[in-house]
Amino acid sequence: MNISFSLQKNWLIIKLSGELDHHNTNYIRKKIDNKISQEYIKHIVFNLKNLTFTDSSGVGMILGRYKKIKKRGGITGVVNLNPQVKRVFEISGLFKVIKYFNSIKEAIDYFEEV
Amino acid sequence: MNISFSLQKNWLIIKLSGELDHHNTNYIRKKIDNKISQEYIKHIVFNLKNLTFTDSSGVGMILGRYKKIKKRGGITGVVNLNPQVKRVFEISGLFKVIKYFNSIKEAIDYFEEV
Amino acid sequence: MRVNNSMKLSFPSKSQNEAFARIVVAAFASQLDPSIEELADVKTAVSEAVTNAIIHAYENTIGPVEIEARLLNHETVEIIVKDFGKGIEDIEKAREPLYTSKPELERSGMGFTIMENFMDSLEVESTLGRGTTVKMVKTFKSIKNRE
Amino acid sequence: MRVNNSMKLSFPSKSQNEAFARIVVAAFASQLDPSIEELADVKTAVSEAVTNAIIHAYENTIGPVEIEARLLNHETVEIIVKDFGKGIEDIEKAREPLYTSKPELERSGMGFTIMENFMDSLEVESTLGRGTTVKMVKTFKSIKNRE
Ligand SMILES: Nc1ncnc2c1ncn2[C@@H]1O[C@H](COP(=O)(O)OP(=O)(O)O)[C@@H](O)[C@H]1O
Ligand SMILES: Nc1ncnc2c1ncn2[C@@H]1O[C@H](COP(=O)(O)OP(=O)(O)O)[C@@H](O)[C@H]1O
Repeated sequence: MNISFSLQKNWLIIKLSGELDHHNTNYIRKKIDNKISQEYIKHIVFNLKNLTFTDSSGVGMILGRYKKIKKRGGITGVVNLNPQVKRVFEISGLFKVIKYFNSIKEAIDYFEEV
Repeated sequence: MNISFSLQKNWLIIKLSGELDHHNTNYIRKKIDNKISQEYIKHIVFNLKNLTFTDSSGVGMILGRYKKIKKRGGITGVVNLNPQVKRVFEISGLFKVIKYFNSIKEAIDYFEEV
Repeated sequence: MRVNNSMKLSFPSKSQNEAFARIVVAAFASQLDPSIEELADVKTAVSEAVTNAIIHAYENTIGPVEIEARLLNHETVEIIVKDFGKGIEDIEKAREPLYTSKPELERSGMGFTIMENFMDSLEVESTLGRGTTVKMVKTFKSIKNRE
Repeated sequence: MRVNNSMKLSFPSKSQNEAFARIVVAAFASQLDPSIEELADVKTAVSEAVTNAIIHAYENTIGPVEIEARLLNHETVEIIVKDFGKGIEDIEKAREPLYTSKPELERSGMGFTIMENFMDSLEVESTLGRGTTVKMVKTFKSIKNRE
């Protein structure tokens, strides 16, 4: 499980790779919360191109970050989902609250406007 | 486990891919014996570039073919060994009777001469 | 119904074994040669069941988790995940989407819902103070179509 | 000597489970993050022990094969492969390189020699008519070097 960050204006791209399960959500959660404690970050997007697996523990972790970001009026998005990850998110109803972008470009355009 | 053959003059190249263990030696043995029952085949070379694993069952299978080929005065060789396969062959003493070629080209040159 | 192969695995309820359990069951089920998607479904369901045993059944203690799997006929896998932990009081409520007894751990409450959706059937048996057994079955349709 | 994780697996003595057993033990041992070569050594030794249980212990019948594995400290794996088959009469002779009781099956007689060479230690216990237990230990030196 690897995590890396990149900042674009006031929104943060969080790149995850490997398998996100209960075993590593704690570590990932801490890394993200540490980063988003910086107040100038308003929106976050998870780039999951290299995430090969997740389950409801991953959903819980993403929802937890969504709630924090929502409090400051920000938006949470995801981009580049592999089929397994997409199915887990769909069945969990995650797309009711998390924005699904087809590409990083789509996310950039979106955040340029909001 | 996959097997394919190619014939060069009177010597046969046997290409194995996958994992060669006791479970599939029977199948591979039959395929090879069926092929080398053709009398014009004198020498055989195992091209093991895509063989990712073997154990002493694989060694036994190769030694069995070596004995058949030796009876008709032929030579048995191997080429392109991955590190695990090479170690198993070394510890089994296989190279005392089986010729180890560094490349298919080396095998060709060798058989051109014998 | 012919059992063509079976296996039994047990390990302590440590979270590092979640990935291990997924690999084992996937390696076993792959003997039937299912599609990548079907295998991913099985891995996901196993991940949910094993995670529940670790988090909910044993909470912060270590106890045994057992997995049994069987290959039935030539296209069906049956998987049983068993713990000897605290058990579930109200199974019906537990199986509801979004219900979780541990919101403070950011559980989504979607574990059972995912098991149900990713497998063909899900049976849950539980005795308070004794443990929980989850039985899941999936028929790989890609195999039938291939024949 | 601290046991940091353990697992127990059992399956019937079918040859299709040789590859399965290799994957399971490799997945378990890989929690220690050994080198590729070290992991290949473990897979090879497990393949030999499991194949012996299938061919020699149970001959043409089906019986249970059990594997236990433990991670010791942070760099050692201990693997036990057990069968309840016919047992070995003369263990010393059986361990000799090239000795095989089944030359007609084209066995090379190198199984025990490979286990010995690929692992750090090998212990064999056997009772005629009762079964055989093979215990192998390997310390991953690449891990110690890394620390
Ligand atoms: N093996 C188990 N032992 C005890 N309780 C369990 C077990 N599995 C599930 N539960 C209970 O059922 C609830 C719902 O489980 P689930 O749908 O997987 O969601 P989550 O794991 O996110 O809480 C859990 O919150 C827990 O109270
Ligand atoms: N699990 C076992 N049960 C009974 N006999 C065994 C077992 N393992 C090994 N043996 C005996 O020891 C001999 C040597 O084993 P090994 O070195 O692995 O060579 P091979 O498997 O090629 O015969 C076997 O031929 C067999 O007689």
